[in-house]
Amino acid sequence: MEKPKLIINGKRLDGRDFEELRPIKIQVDVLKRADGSCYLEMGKNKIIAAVYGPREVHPRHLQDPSKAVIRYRYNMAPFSVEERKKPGPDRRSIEISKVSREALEPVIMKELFPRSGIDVFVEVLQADAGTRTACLNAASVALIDAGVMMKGIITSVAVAKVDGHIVLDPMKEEDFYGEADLPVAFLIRNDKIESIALLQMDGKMSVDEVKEGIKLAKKGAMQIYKLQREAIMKKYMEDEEKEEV
Amino acid sequence: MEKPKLIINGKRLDGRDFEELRPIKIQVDVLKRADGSCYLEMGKNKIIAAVYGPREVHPRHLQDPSKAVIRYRYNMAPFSVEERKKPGPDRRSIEISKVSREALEPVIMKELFPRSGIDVFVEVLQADAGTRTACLNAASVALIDAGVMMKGIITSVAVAKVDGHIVLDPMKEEDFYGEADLPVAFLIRNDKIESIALLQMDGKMSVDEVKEGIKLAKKGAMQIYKLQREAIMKKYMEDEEKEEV
Amino acid sequence: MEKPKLIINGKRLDGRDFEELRPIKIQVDVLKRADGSCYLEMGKNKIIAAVYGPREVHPRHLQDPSKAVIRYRYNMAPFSVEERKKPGPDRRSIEISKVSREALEPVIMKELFPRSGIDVFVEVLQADAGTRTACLNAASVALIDAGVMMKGIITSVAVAKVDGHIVLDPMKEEDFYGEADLPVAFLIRNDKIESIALLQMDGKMSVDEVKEGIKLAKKGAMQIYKLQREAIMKKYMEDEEKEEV
Amino acid sequence: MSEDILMDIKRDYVLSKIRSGERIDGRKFDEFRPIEVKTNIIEKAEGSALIKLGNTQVIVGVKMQIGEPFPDTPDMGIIITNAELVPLASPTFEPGPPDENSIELARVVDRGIRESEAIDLRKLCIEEGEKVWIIFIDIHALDDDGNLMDASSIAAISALMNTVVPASKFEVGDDFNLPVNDIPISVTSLIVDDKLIVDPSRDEMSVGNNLFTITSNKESNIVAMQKSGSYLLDEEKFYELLDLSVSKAKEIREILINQLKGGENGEN
Amino acid sequence: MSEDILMDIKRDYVLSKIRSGERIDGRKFDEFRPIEVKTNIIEKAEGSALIKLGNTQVIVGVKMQIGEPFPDTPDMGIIITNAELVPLASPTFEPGPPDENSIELARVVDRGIRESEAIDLRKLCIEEGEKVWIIFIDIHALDDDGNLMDASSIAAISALMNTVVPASKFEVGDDFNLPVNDIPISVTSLIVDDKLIVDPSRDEMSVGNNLFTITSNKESNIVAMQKSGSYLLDEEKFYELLDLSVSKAKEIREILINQLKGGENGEN
Amino acid sequence: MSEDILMDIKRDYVLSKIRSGERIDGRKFDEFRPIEVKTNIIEKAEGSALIKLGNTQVIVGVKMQIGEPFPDTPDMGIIITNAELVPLASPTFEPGPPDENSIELARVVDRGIRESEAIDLRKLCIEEGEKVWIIFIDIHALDDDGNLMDASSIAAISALMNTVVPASKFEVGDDFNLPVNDIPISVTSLIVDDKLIVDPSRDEMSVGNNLFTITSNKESNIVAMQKSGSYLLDEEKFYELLDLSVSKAKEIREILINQLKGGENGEN
Repeated sequence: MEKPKLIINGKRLDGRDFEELRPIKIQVDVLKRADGSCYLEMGKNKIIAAVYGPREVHPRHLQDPSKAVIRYRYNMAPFSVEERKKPGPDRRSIEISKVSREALEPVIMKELFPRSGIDVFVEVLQADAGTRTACLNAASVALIDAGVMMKGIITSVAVAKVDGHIVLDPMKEEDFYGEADLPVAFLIRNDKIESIALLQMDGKMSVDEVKEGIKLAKKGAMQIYKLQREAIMKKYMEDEEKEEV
Repeated sequence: MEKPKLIINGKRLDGRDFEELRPIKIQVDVLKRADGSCYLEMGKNKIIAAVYGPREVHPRHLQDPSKAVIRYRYNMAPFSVEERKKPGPDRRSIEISKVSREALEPVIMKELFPRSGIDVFVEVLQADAGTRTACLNAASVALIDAGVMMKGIITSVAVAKVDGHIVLDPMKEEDFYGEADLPVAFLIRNDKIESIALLQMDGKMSVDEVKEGIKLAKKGAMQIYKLQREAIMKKYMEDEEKEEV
Repeated sequence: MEKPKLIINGKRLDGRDFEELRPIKIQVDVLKRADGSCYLEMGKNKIIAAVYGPREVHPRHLQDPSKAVIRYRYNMAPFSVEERKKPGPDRRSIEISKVSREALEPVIMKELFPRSGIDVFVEVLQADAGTRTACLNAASVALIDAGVMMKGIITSVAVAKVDGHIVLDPMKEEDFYGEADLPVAFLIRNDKIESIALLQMDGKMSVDEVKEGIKLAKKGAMQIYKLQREAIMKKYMEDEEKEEV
Repeated sequence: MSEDILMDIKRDYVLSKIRSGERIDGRKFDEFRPIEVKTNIIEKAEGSALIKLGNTQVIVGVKMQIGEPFPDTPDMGIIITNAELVPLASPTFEPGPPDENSIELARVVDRGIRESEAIDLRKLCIEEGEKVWIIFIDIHALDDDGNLMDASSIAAISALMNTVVPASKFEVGDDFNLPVNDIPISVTSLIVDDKLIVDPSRDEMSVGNNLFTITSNKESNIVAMQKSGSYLLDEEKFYELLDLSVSKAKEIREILINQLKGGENGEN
Repeated sequence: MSEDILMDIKRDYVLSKIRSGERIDGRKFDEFRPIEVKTNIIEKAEGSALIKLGNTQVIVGVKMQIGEPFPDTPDMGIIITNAELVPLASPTFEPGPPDENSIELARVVDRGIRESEAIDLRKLCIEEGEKVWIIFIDIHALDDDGNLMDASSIAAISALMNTVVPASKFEVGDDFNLPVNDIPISVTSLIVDDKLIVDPSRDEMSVGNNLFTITSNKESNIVAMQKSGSYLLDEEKFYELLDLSVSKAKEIREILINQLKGGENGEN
Repeated sequence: MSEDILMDIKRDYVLSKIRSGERIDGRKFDEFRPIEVKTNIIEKAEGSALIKLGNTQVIVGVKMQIGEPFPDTPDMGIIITNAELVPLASPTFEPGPPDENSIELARVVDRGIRESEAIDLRKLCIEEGEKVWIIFIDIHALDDDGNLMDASSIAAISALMNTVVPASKFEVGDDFNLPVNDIPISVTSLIVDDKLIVDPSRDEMSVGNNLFTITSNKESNIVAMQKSGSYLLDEEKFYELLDLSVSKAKEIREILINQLKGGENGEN
């Protein structure tokens, strides 16, 4: 497979500028059974996230007497990718679930819910690069929808190095043929990026390029953060309206 | 594979009439370790059933404080079919085990044995269509042999639509090439069919054909019921004789 | 594959006499985390054994209120054999783990540690016939290193029938092409072989050849026993020296 | 404990309503919840559908691959149906391999499609005995507010009706629409005392799991049946179920056809 | 608790009997329970046998398939032996994948057959390096009243001796009888103090699991041995076991040959 | 209970040391433990290395097999990296299939090798689209005294640098040294308050699992990064980590090259 040119006339294959996100759509409270939920599209990625809890943990020996136990399950639907994926967790999903859980754990106020469990389940209905970041964005909104107390909101986006350029939010071709992929998640509090909650990278980048990438990711995250807030506000306002009626 | 003619001169391939069962052989109390057991042949099907319990349930969190927990395990021996079957439960056995357990659960007087377990294990030693019905017949006798209190006896048989005719107790060729298969199990009490405990169907039948099938199944079930009773009585009488000696 | 001649001019393919062991190297206390450990080479076999315990057993229902529970896990590294072995236990490792555990259980003074567990983990880093005996020799030393009280020491070696001769400690070619393989483990107490702790055999041998084999194995075991003792003494003396400093 | 008490109260409420001829959500005994189907929502799948049956949501994706036929049907394509009751969809679902409930769900949906001969499997033979199309029907539960069975059946046939066989991608000819000849519709009822309640919601199922599913085809033939749940069923009640299910299936089939026609113009 | 007490009483009774030179069922120390073998009871299998050893019952089915040989034995058929200790056979067996006991059982039976060269595997080569017969020996325990090991060994060799290789079905020539050259017989003893008790029953095994199995062939060569159980064995006692096992094996082999001859005339 | 108290005391001790600018074993914050590498210790593997990083010990074996390439890279060899955290290596490791920690370990090591293009995979193509070399890198932990990640990375690249492709054994030409073009070095740091502690020991990790791994290649490009552990990281601290990791990697690469040169003369 010959590597195609990924940047043509200063534009990316899907017409985006280097610092441009893919279209994002966020809907809150899309599931009835879950305590909180969110549907999110980020380019062709289609993600649904549900939160259950705080609730009792079974069996009991898995409980933590000092705080809530967080589970995070990233799962791909068999039909979400070009070639049908065998159902069930593979090594990639297990790693993604681990680093995603570790991004949320220090943000959720676990100490408020001793002996209980908070479960975050995220299903990738369609995948097109950047699923782990899209999932975290959805999970974060679902957690707020569930009323789980958090120190802020987690917002996540990837940057990539593509034909020598640092670009925001790579789509599939850029992920596959690009020189490097750097997904990152931030804790945002009071409209300000406070710290890094997830960071992975594979590919090849200089130290300066990494630093440039982080700056670009921060820009992207702030935009996503606004959309997350809007989606939550919209639902909140709808609820208010209903109550008034 | 060309579909063969299944009805020739008003007779079935094995010479049976439409409303005729295959030869049935039932033996009670064939195993020493089990609390109750039964060996049953129905045509070429060879089935052995064992009942253990009421007995303690481990681990304890599986106990039900208000009634006995029923397990039913339908299992095919690797050598029971033309092509060797990989040992262990497959999706088909898991479904059969579920619907069979659900046929027995409302009949067993579970409330008499709180916190205990009653296990019904059925092994298909040779399979030739209708194993799930043959297994339930054997299981039912084994339960009685084990002295488990029941509201009646479960008797099961399939009917099929074959070359346009509704026939009783289909054998392998009829099951494979026929138009429809309808296994059903009845609760029989005081020599009377009281209700339906299991019913599944796949194939194609009109509503009237289904109704006709149920009537035929009832006829077949009453015959099987008599053989179940006989087998139990025979064993009971032998036990009596022994005691007299 | 043509069977090669295994005995040439009264010598074995690697130049050994019939009653000669392969070179053995034993090192005690090679791991920091384990409570006891041993590295052992026996010909090309490279074995590492670790002992953990007596320690608490989880979950609790696996505890035995009257004695320690012994686990033994024989495991081959994927790179230990010619063709890469899939990680995880196969049927062969499960059987070897069972008979090895059963060799150690009557020797470990389990009654001294009620409710606790003693775990013996043995990794085959390189395999070249006789791994189960080499592993038991290493495990035995690791148990002593861990300070687990035992009635004596377990020493193990195989004999084989090769081109009509009974030989000690067969290597790979002899194991593969030879007529029979007879691994055995002895309990040695007060410098004397007291009894048989493990014995398996496959191949073809007369009763007299088996008896001859056992006698030969005893000779081999006494030599190995001396090396086990030496290795333990060496470590003990080093510890003494350290303390004096 | 308090949860158990809540469950008891809910069950009593549902029961008393039903006994007085009503359902807690105001539906008639033989009334389905509103059905809403969106097709082709997963571009990467060869066919897909998202169904809402009241609050119950299921998505089905269809993927097509080329493989070897079964030795006893060398000239026929293969259907493989799988259901994942992912823990996202219900507080009672646990991660792990399919349990008896998801296996039963997949197998009953599969039988409806297979036995109605909805798919012309002979048209999915590429090279007899060598190469046929394999249809993977993956049922993915999203929100289990009761009656996943019928929701899954409807989603599955909807996805199949919108499936394009990607022949050009595999270089075995031109793409074509999956040949779908029938629309099997399953109707699941809850049996409460001597009442039959179609399309039970999760709250209604608090009174018990006494379910019966009957799938019929466009000619009102029965193609699949499944008693599901630990209960005994009266013979006459079963005949009632048969008639009820066939007549409801007709109605649902009409609704579905209308929805899918409407859906042809766009994603929503 | 009361069950434990019962077990203790049983164990004490068995022990006191043995110490006074008797067995609870009246057998001599070196006496097997009655053996009854029925062959060809599973028509769908290429070979089969049901054995009763006292109340212990085991069924073995043999299935033949065609497959690739192992690279290091390109001209030899393949034996695969598997044992299922299904929960039907004993209150102590649990459903699930084979545990260490069923693996040991299958492997010791397998070694007896393999190492005695009972089957002429070279005659099972169809095309060197390409196609050979695979023999699946499936041991299915039905009633475990002690000594499943010997019951399984006898059932396995009996089934093999009655196996017809279905060459015509696979279109590789005419059917032929599986070439069986030897009858390996395993003898399992229970070691109690310094006593050797052959063919222990389940009740006798309440005194402990100190078992030893020795399999010998028709020329009284040893072909497989297995110490099984957590105990220490005296060297002299082992030599006693050797002699005892070889002589008992001869006896059992005679009984088996006679039974199988008798069985040729009919199923029973 | 008393174990928990011991853990608390240890943690407090480690913390107080670090806060006063010291480490419990006397190292500087940016100091690795002594590294010792032995290669070619497993003759049956195509390449192998045992590393000691302080008391942490890891062995890596490389096996080469021939297989089919992935469809999207028909002219490239394949790397498969697997890590077994066997229970021998730590009281906290349990037998069983790989858990999230061993999967993460294997995948991060794999990424370092893969993304640095240390192995020239095109030279491992035997026949385009048909046959390529598969490299199995098996990481086997022996003693986990902290920082298995860096120990495994070093062991893996050391084993690869000493791997001979066994072409003659598979009859596809002459044996040749695996073409290794780079030496990726991972540097793992523990973040404690605002301090960065490289190569943390197990005792140091009692203060928490706040780890960050940065792998760089010989040109000091970053090839893999992984935040591991439930914590939040300051952006500035991350930039510090970048610079620290690159400069430490250079140092370790020198040490490793020297050790491997020394090792060429003999096993030890």
